[in-house]
Amino acid sequence: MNSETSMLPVLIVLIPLVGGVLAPIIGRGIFGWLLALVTTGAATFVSGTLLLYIHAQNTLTPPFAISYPLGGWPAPHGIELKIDLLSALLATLVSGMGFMVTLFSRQGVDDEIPADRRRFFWSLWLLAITGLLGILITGDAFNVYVLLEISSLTIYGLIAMGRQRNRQALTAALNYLVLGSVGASFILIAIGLLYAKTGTLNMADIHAKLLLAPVDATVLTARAFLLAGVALKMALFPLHLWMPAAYSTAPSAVAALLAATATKVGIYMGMRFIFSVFAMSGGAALSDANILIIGICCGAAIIFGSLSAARQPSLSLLLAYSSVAQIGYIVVGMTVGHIDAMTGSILHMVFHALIKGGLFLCAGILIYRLGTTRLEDLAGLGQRMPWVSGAIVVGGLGMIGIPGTAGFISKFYLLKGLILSGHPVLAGLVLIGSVLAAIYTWRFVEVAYLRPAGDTPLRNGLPFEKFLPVLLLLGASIYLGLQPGAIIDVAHDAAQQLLGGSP
Amino acid sequence: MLEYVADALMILGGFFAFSGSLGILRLPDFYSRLHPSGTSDTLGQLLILGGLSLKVIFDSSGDGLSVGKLVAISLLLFVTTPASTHAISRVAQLSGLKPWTGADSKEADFSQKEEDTNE
Amino acid sequence: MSDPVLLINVLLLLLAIGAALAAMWTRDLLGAVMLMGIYSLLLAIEWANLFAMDVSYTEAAVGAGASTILLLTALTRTGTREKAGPNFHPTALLTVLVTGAVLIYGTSDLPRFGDPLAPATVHVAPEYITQTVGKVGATEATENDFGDHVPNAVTAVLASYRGYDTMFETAVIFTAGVCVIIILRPLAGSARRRTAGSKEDA
Amino acid sequence: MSLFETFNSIAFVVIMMLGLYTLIARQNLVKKTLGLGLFQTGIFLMYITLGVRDGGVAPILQEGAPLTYTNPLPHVLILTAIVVSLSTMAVALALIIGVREEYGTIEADEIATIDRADAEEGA
Amino acid sequence: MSESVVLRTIGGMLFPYILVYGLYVQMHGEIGPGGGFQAGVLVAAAFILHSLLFGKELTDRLLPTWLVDLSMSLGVLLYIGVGIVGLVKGSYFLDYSVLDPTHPAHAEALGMTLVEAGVGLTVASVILTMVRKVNGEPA
Repeated sequence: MNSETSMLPVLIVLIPLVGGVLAPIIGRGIFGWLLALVTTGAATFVSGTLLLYIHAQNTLTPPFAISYPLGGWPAPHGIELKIDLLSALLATLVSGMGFMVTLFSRQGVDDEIPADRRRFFWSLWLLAITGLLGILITGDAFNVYVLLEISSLTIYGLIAMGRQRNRQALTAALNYLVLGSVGASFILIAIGLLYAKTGTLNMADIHAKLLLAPVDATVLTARAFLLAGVALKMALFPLHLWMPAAYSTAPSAVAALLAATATKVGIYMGMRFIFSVFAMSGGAALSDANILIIGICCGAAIIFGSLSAARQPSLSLLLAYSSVAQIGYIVVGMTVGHIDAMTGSILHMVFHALIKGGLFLCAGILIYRLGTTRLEDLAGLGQRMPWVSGAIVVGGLGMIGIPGTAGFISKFYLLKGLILSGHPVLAGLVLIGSVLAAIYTWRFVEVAYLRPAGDTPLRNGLPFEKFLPVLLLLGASIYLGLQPGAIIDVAHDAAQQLLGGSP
Repeated sequence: MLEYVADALMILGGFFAFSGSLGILRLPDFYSRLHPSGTSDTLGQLLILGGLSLKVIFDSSGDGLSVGKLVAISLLLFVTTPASTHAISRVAQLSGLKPWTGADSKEADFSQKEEDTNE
Repeated sequence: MSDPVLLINVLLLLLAIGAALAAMWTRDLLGAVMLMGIYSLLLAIEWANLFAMDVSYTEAAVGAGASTILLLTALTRTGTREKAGPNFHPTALLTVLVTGAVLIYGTSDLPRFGDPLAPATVHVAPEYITQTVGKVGATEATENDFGDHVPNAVTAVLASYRGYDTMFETAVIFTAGVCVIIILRPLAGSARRRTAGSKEDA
Repeated sequence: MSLFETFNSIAFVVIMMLGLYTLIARQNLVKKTLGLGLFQTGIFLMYITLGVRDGGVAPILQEGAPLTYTNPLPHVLILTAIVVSLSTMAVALALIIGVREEYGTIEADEIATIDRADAEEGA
Repeated sequence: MSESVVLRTIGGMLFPYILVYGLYVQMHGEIGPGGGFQAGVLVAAAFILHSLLFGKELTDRLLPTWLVDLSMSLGVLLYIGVGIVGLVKGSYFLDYSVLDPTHPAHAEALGMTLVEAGVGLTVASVILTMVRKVNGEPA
């Protein structure tokens, strides 16, 4: 790596961190938004550059990953940043989504956050992105815990800001706080047990030591606690209870940011720990019993999430429950440890972030213009707000996985991987999930296009700067669905790197 | 010789601390329980610290800094323990807790928690 | 066992568990907070007993000091009485028993208490104590990373070897401060509540 | 003897489970927060126990003396974790005060009842 | 504000000593137990005691809210700033040895003192802010 790019890894977190700390000082008025826009934009640029660089290097000399020793201390003693293709891809995704949602949210924040607190809002906003990006690029197990707590604390605060609109935001934030802290504590226990067994906190070093040591009760317990903690964080089915309330009561910009990034980072943690730390000798990162349990959870997530989504009274809740189902797809793909399924999983993470982010932004526009996302109040939306409802339908089609949309590509890879690895039941569940997705998308279509227009007054016009991010995100999902070559290439290589630890 | 003086001081301090705790348990009401916690404990702490500083002085590895620290701690405790006892009893009085006069007893129920702030 | 560390260890832990049990049992929140303060103080002594001086210091300052102050201040705004209710909760008991059993199972293969050959003692820690790690790309290894300027190994690890963690630890406490400001500021105006559509997602 | 040496493992599990039980079983939000704090201190005990070494003294290096020292790394990690635990508690308390302002109660079951009533009213 | 003469006298007497002790813990962190975090809590405790004894108004005049808010950020910025010096001088982030190229070991100690000062500043102001806000004081 040449000298110009050598400081890029740490800049990914440093830029939003400095922005977040500066925001309370200089973030008054419009400057907070500008600061957030500039820092997320810069972070996107940096991580995008790294992604291109790593991808190029990886095709030359696979597997390629950047290691950055912080403070100049070598790896097991100091903390090391470790960026491989998956980290870079998701860092680009998270910072890019952060940029898009920031672009969207100037008026939304003006609308939903009192003026004297906006500079602190932007501070939390940027610190949340910092924490999420930090988790993606660190190579140290304990550092993951610290960064996880930064992102969690900021997210509790951000969700609680929804109190202006709905007092349930406070209880939602508190529930999330309790469950999230328990989850983080479980992760802390797992890290402690691993440390007791290996004497190190560096992920690569832990992995190397675990390969030498016999698998004993401590390691198994560590894995169980880690999976439980991560499942709480990523809202996998029986532990998803905090999520719908949090997503539907948070300020619209926050909901979009969370849906697009926070759970993805939870899933990344799962992938990283399972495949880069725990992968035992012989390639099987998870035992058959693990796969069975997680498979049941994912199947239940897909069925339950989709069915619940079809019964929700408002678009925000519908989208939140649909996220529960989508997380099921992503996790089921990563669990089986097959290269195609993993590719599908990574692709689905990216596509779902784009689509669900776009859809939550649409919900934000509805709140901005109608003041509500209740489905009854959306009657006849197709005539009243043709652009927005059109966008929602496009996003819904993407979630179903109609050929031509991005969702099709990722589901195709998921199905291929699941069948090739001998899990036809799980593949069947993915197909059923698509049908159910069609049902809840149809609910919106029916309300918006087949019912007479309601009389809820429209408050504002359609602001271009709000609709631009929606267009960009959903446009990107369509574009990637039609021209998927490059992204499949990256995802495939990333999956190979992730699984490559155990040949 | 001074070794034994130090030990004797610490044992005496332990005795005062113990009798203070016993007093907290056995005395009838809130205000009388403040006596052992305020006075007896202070004395016990001072004696133990004094014994410790004697030990440090006549121990070969002892140095002036440790003695200085022990003296500083003693001074601090000497000032703060009575002050906190004062604060507690004052608040109790302001919040309307009547002293026990022997007539009917059961009014000092919540006192148990209050003493603990003295620690 | 003749080792006084172990004996005091057991005594202190028993006292601490007793304090914790009382704090969890009582329905008086003020009393519970006070008992938690005592519990923290006992833990602080326990950390000192296990030679974790910095942790002991922090526990005394934070657990017994700062968090007790915060809790007491908060109680003035939330009320100090807990509603009476059943103490027995079958779901909770089941969860706790399962989690506890898994944890006990997990600790069965841990290295012995105080084992000088435990991985945690032999792998990375010795270089922290001798303070000889050597920077990446340094031309020659120095005798001692800090030239004997930093005898406290905990501070050395905290601020230098793992300085990145500590930077984010500072950021965490900063975040908490901002969160408290943003959540607790007096709300603007009287129009804050129940504007149009406020119940939509109920 | 063996009990003395495994006592810490049992004690930390007991403390953690005590906290977890309170967290789930009690309805009062402040009490839940206390339970969460207790749960986290159990983990601290586990970490500090990992650092103990026979005959080791506090990791404050003394010149000349060939001492064995306890492992400083768990101490560092727990310092960080204590800060995190304080931060979590502060945010939780802020949220609880907000809940008290909005709902007039801090009992989780009563809040759930109010929310359900709100939902029916809104539906 | 406390009415009691005893408490105000003793508290007023202790206040400067608590501050000095906090600074001692801050500075002494590399030699003995202690460091920025503990010192921050102590300093915050001193000011909380001050406001309990002499009233919020006086403490607010001593430490206005804007100043506390500012130092919250400044502490973290100091930490990051020390790290960025390493980056700017062509080494790694948080590499303190570049602070004094002629004597790297000395520079490490200097860097640690600086970052600990940042930690102390942030912790003190955040804890003070938390208690003020939880106590219901306006920003």
